[in-house]
Amino acid sequence: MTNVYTLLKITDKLTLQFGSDPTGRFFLCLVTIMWILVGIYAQKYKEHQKHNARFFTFYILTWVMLASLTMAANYLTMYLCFEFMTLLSMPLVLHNGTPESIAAAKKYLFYSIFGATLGLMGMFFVNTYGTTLAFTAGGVLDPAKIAGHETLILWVAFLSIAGFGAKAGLFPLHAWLPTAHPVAPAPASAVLSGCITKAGVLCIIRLVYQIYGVQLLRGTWVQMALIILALITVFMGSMMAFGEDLMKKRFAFSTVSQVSYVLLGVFTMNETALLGALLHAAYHSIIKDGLFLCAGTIIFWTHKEHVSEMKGLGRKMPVTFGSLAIFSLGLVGIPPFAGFLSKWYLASGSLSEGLPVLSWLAPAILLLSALLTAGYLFPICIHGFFPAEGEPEAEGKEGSALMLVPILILAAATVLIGIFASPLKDALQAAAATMF
Amino acid sequence: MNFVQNIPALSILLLMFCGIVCLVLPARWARHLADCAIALVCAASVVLWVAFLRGQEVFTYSMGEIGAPFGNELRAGMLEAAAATLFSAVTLLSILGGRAHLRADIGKKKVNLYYISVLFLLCSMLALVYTNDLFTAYVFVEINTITACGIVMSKEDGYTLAASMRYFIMSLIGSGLFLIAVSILYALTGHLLMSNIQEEVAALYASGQYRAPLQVSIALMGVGLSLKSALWPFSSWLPDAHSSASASSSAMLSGLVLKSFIFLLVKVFYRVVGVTIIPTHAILDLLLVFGILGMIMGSVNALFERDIKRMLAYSSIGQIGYIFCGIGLGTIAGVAAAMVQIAVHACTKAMLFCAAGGLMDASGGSKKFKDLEGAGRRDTYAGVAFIVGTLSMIGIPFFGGFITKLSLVTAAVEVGGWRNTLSILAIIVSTILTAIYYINVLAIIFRGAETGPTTAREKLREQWKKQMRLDTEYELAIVLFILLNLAIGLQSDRLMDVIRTGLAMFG
Amino acid sequence: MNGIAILIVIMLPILGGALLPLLDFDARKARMYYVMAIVLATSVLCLSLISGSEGTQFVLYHLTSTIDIAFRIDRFGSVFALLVSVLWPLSTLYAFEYMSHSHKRNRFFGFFTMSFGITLGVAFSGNLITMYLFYELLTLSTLPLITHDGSREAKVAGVKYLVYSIAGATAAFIGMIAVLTRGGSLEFNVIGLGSAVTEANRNFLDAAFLFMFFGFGVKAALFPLHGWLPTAGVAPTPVTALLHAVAVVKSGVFAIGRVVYYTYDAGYLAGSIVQKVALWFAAFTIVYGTVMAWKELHFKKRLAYSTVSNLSYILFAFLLATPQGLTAGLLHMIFHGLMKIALFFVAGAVMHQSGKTYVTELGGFAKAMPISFGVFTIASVALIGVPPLCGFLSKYAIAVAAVDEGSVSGYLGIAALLISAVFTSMYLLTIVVKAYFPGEGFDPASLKDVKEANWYMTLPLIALAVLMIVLGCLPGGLTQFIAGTLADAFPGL
Amino acid sequence: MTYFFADLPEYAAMILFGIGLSILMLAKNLVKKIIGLNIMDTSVFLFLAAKGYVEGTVAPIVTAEELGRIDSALYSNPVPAGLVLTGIVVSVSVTAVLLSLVVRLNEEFHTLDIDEIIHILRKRDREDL
Amino acid sequence: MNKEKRDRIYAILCTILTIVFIGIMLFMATGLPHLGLATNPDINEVPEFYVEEGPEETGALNAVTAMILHYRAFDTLGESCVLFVAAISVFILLRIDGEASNETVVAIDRRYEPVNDPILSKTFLILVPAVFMFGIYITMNGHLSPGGGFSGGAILAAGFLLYLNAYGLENTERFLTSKLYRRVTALALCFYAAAKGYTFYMGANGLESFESAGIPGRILSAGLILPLNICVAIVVSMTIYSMYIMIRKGGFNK
Repeated sequence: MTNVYTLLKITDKLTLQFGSDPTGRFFLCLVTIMWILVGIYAQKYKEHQKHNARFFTFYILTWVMLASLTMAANYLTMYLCFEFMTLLSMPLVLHNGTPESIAAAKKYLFYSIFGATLGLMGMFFVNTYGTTLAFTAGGVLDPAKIAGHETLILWVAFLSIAGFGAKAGLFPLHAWLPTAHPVAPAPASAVLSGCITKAGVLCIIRLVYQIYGVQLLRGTWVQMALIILALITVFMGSMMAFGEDLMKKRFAFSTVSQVSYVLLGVFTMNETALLGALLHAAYHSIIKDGLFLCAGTIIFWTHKEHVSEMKGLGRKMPVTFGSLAIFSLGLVGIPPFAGFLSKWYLASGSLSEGLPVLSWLAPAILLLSALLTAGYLFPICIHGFFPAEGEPEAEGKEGSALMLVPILILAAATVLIGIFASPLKDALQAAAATMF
Repeated sequence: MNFVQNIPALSILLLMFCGIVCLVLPARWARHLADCAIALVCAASVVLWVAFLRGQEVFTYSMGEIGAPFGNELRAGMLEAAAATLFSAVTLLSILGGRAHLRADIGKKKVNLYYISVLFLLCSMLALVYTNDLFTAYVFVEINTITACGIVMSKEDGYTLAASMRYFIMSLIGSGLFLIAVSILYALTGHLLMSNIQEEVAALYASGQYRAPLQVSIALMGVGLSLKSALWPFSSWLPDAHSSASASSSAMLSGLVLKSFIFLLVKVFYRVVGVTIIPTHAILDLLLVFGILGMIMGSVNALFERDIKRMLAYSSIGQIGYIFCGIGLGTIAGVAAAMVQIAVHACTKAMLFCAAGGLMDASGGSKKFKDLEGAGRRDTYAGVAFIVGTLSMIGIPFFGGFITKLSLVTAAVEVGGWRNTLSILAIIVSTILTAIYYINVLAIIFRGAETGPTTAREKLREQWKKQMRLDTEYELAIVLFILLNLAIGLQSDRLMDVIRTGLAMFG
Repeated sequence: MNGIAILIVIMLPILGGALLPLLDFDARKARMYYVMAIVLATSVLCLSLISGSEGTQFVLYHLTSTIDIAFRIDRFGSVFALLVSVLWPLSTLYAFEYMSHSHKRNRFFGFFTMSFGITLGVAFSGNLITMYLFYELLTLSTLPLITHDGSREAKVAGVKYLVYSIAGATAAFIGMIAVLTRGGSLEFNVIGLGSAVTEANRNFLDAAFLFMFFGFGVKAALFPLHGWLPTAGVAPTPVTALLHAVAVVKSGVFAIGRVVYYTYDAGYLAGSIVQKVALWFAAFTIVYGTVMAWKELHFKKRLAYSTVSNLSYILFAFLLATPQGLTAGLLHMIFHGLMKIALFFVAGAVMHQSGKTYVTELGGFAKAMPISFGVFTIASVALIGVPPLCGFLSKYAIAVAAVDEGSVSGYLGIAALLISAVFTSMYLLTIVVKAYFPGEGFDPASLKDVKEANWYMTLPLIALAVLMIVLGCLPGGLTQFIAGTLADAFPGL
Repeated sequence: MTYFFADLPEYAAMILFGIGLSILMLAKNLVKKIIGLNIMDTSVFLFLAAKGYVEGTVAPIVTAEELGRIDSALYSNPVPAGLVLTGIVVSVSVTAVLLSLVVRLNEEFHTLDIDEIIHILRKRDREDL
Repeated sequence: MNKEKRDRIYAILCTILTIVFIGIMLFMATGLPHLGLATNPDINEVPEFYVEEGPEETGALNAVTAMILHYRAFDTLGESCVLFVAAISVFILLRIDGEASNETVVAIDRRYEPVNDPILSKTFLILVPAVFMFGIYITMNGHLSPGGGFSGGAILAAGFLLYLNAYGLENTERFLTSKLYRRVTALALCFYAAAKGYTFYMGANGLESFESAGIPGRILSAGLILPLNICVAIVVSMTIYSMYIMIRKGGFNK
């Protein structure tokens, strides 16, 4: 961490500190760019909804908190930002004001808070067994203090990581995602899925690499368990998405699955895997934001929410469906689109880690999941462009520029950073290196 | 021989004499004579008590030139002197406090009779306190019973008569048992004086002779006297008797008469049977269990009562349960607790009965709760008395009830086994119930519309004016009662000392 | 001199309150000035006493050779007194407005003021018996406040409160006497039971401790003795707020703290089986309270269950019998006081302004009563434990203390704490969400009569919110002040 | 067995006492209760009187001539006699009071049955409320 | 549970209780000292003292009288008081308060007894003086022979009752009015109490009291015993008479 700035000193150990490091900066950039693009998109989408002042207030506030989170320099500050981000992003979910959306918002809230609380518990222990709460590569735990309490500390680490995993949709705390996304406005879904889940990822990265330390966790049952959880999530998310008809919900399950790719990389705990994770975080943000914006556009113009209703719609909305196809290809990981590279690194990182069974199981599952991804994304495009014989002609038209431009930018990005991957890869490699 | 040693005998004789003289005096003079005699006895008892505090040794006083084991004897120690003071003081205050009611409740021609009964009642209680002779005790127990019924019956209505009848029957079973127990003891020991019997009993116990008759006679005495002192379940007459007896009669009956039998019971246990033998006797367990049942049942009944005097009567049943609980623990500490409870309850309950009389006056003579609303505001003295009584019953430090609980719990935690658990549980349960029904009464007597046609200050002035017209004797009695309660609460340490010293003098 | 000052501080509100029904003000203003003058004077005196006269001891009366009525000012009591004397004027101000349409206001304010003095009496008691005295008096003086309404429900609640409290006090009393009989001293001193602790006495003293713990635990709303607290919510809100969130319940907690650290000592308790039992009960109550709060739909009852849970946080901290535990408990005592009273005030303001009592009816209220619900949100977030608001600090301190203590029971407590935090967010934030986002089909016209309360009510709210934030960010002075108790309770430190 | 017949008064007294007690408890009629009471008291007197007698002695009344050389072994025990005397007086007094109570109760309730009296009182109570 | 059933259960319980009680008492009685033995515990120094020292010390040949009126006089004083308070209680209960007219009293009177029945009058004219004489004799010789104040008083009371029943209240009240009753009773009891108080005080304080044993065997001997017997007789007779009169018709006429 450089440029550490102390905002407030509550007690000697408890301070509100901000600073920046490459990982943080990466997430900050990612989040900010996404926020701007989705914000542009929302300018049009807002015609679809009421209470726009409120929506944008919380939209901005959530970004502020998310940005603060990326720059948090210690555990306390991170926890604080995390909690506030949860609280402030909740109004985005319930924006529609329907009973379902309010229920979904509550669900989101409680899952997040439950997770954060587990994270808080981690802080209690770190406070006692660690030297400081500030993020330090290699962890802050004091070996002298934890001697004899390893089991305890491992449990604490497991629980607190799993806790933050709630935000990242890690099984078994993933259930809020599929509930919250369909009811939220499309821009909200986009940032929730693309960015806010990444906040969870960032927190987990911080915990794993900068609080507990790789040394402590590597090779323990905790790592195993987390990887298994991540794999379960990956597989389960894809399966659920495969069977889901509601488009946004399908994308939400997809998010569940994809974010766990990232987590898998984080938990694998070597540089390659972490690089893959960071890359996938970036790619997934771009792609999933794009997907949700497409979905939003479709809903905006046609009020069709179910995949089964969209047959033939591609002809009426060629740009949208075209982008959708690009995003799909990217997410599945077809080279040269983005998504391939990250999965590659994830797989190779996992294989090089040498964990028993998991080393090869993980790539296998990744592969399977990729197939499933293809299975749930491609049919949308295919049916969109090539409806079956005898289908009635779909109603619909292409959207306004305000909506299309962000989608197109994202689609272009998907292609471009897939093809010209090295600048990003290099930057992230540097970031990943600071973690060890 | 120190002159103060004559005080016990002279008090008894003085009361007797005045009682007899009252028969031929005009009513007014009889009243004054009774007041003066009781006050004098009270003062004399205080003198005796002070003498003990200053180091007077325990003494026996032979009634006639020949003493033990041939003649009657009185015996006085610290505890006896204190009890005599308490009994006479509370009697005096009860009469004062209920005077207004006496005028209304008792026919003109019967005023003398009432005061005769009161004087003889006090006389018999003092005799029970002081006597060192079991047979004398029997005789005075009977006087006590008859006069107690007399003062209840003196307000004639169906309730008092029926209640007296039931009390009589219960009480006569008790005296019968007591008498036959005395006879058996006499047959076994050849003595009637407590000190002599105690020696003989100890010898018999040591030799193992006549064990069965001895045990039975002790048990009979215990049962007999507890029957007389309204131990639950032998107390069904009590609420009826109190509900309609005159205020001072209720006060004396509940506050003192029952206690005098308990005092005698303690004397029997610790003076006749002896402190080493009695704790092994099963009668204590019986008394403990019934005491505990009484504590709870009395309180439960009081909880559902909607008549203030009946409620107080049921409360007495509960409070007597405390005393028997203390005795039943079988330790000196337990008996000391029982003694404290005797004192505290005598003061508190007598005060409450007098105050209840005042409340009734302020509510058109009704004793039903529904009519008593706001009575505590109309009669502030009674209201304050009820507050004091309630605080005491709940066990707030500075008040008597606290000391009772303190000593009873102290005694209870130190005994072992089931007695400990049972009594502590009972204390908790009973305390809660007591608190509820007393606070309920408080809530009722202080309820009532605050707003009215007159402004508040005017109302206050009116209240004051009205109170000026109230009977000054009543006010004086209530104030003195309150002071007495506070004194017991505040000087509890000394009281405990007195009781402990007194009990040590028993041996 | 200072001994007399203690007496003045305690007696001033008691006498002032007792005089109120006699003075019988008819004018609202006059009563207000009178009550406010007494309360403020007491608060000021009390604060000056806390700041200037630490260590004063004063024996009022030797009740028996072993029992005195004695007062003393030490830091532990001062913390409680500080809390009480800061919150009382605020609630009094609030109460004026809240009770403006009630009947028998003189009686109400009489007992309300008396309770102030009695609570201070609890704080400044020098031994267990004195504390017991004020503890019982507190029950009695607050009883009329609960039944103030006069409805059947209120009476039932009053009886329930009475039963529980008296039972608890009696049990505690038995515990005290038990300690006394085994040669223990009831004085609050650091030696604890001293020489009374022998191997033979140990079981006995353990039992006595449990008696006192559960006895005082009644007021501290310990499961299964908490039943009175939610029912007592029928009382007027200032009462529920001040007494059932602060004074009464905290005196139960305070009493247990006294027992743990000053009658027994931390050394006696640490690691003993009774500590475990007590900790388990506290931990269970923490969870139970929040779950019940979550299930409850009545606004004030929900807050009452929340109190149940939070009180056990404090108990839990106290029972850890470590320096951190003590300070953490005291910190939470103060912070919970601030937060809960604010929450109750909002509940009261809602009831007062609109008559709504169920959380389900609060849709859209945030627009109608922006200040109240702003404060409510802040208090909720604080109570959940989000930094940098005050609730976080105390919970954090408790958890850290539990970690430090390091036993299984301690971890159990942490688990309870975390579960509770989640539920806390659930039961509080649902209200916030509902108030700000009433959802579709909400008719704003239905709330057009609902207005923000006037400054009597909002001023205390704002003051509390400011306190919550400021103390959350800058707790230094307070923690210093609280740390002063350690010198007493842990002489070796 | 040797002493069985000699002790017979004792047993008789005990049985009588029990009978008196049971009448006192069981009988509804107040007059019968009083009779029971008297039986009970009498049994005690019987017991005492029997106790006072010593085989082969006479009543403890000496003649003026014997003064100075009285042998107490020749006389029975005077103490139980005194007790019986007192007991009788007490019993008589109590019986008188009880009888007058019965008279008054009969005037008031027109019945001698205590249960019925209580029943009437309870009814009155209920009417009051 | 209905009333009959409850009563039955109560009755059964009581019966069982009494049977158990009698059983216990009988069992206990087998453990008592056997009757009539000179070695029994109750034959100790106390009766010996009463019989051997009593006559000389008190001047009363009847050891029982000596005991009850001298050694255990306090008991006896109490006993007299029992009678007195019993009478008071009877008064409280039965005295007709207020002014019942003369006619009603006479009417009640007539309902109870055959006033002025010639047979009764004549018989009792002879019988009553004899009864009185006998009563006085018993009383006066209480310290010398079997008898004493209680028995004598009871006989005197019998005389009064006979007279009353034969001649009616009005005639009786020619010599025995309420006022007289009260004064005589009070005087007798006062004397009793005062005299005993005096001896108690003197005796207990070791002072010489004036009473002397006199010459045993004479009527005028035995110190205070004779006057006390007379007092007791007065109290007993008056009390029994008054009780009778109360129970009969609720009060004296005059």
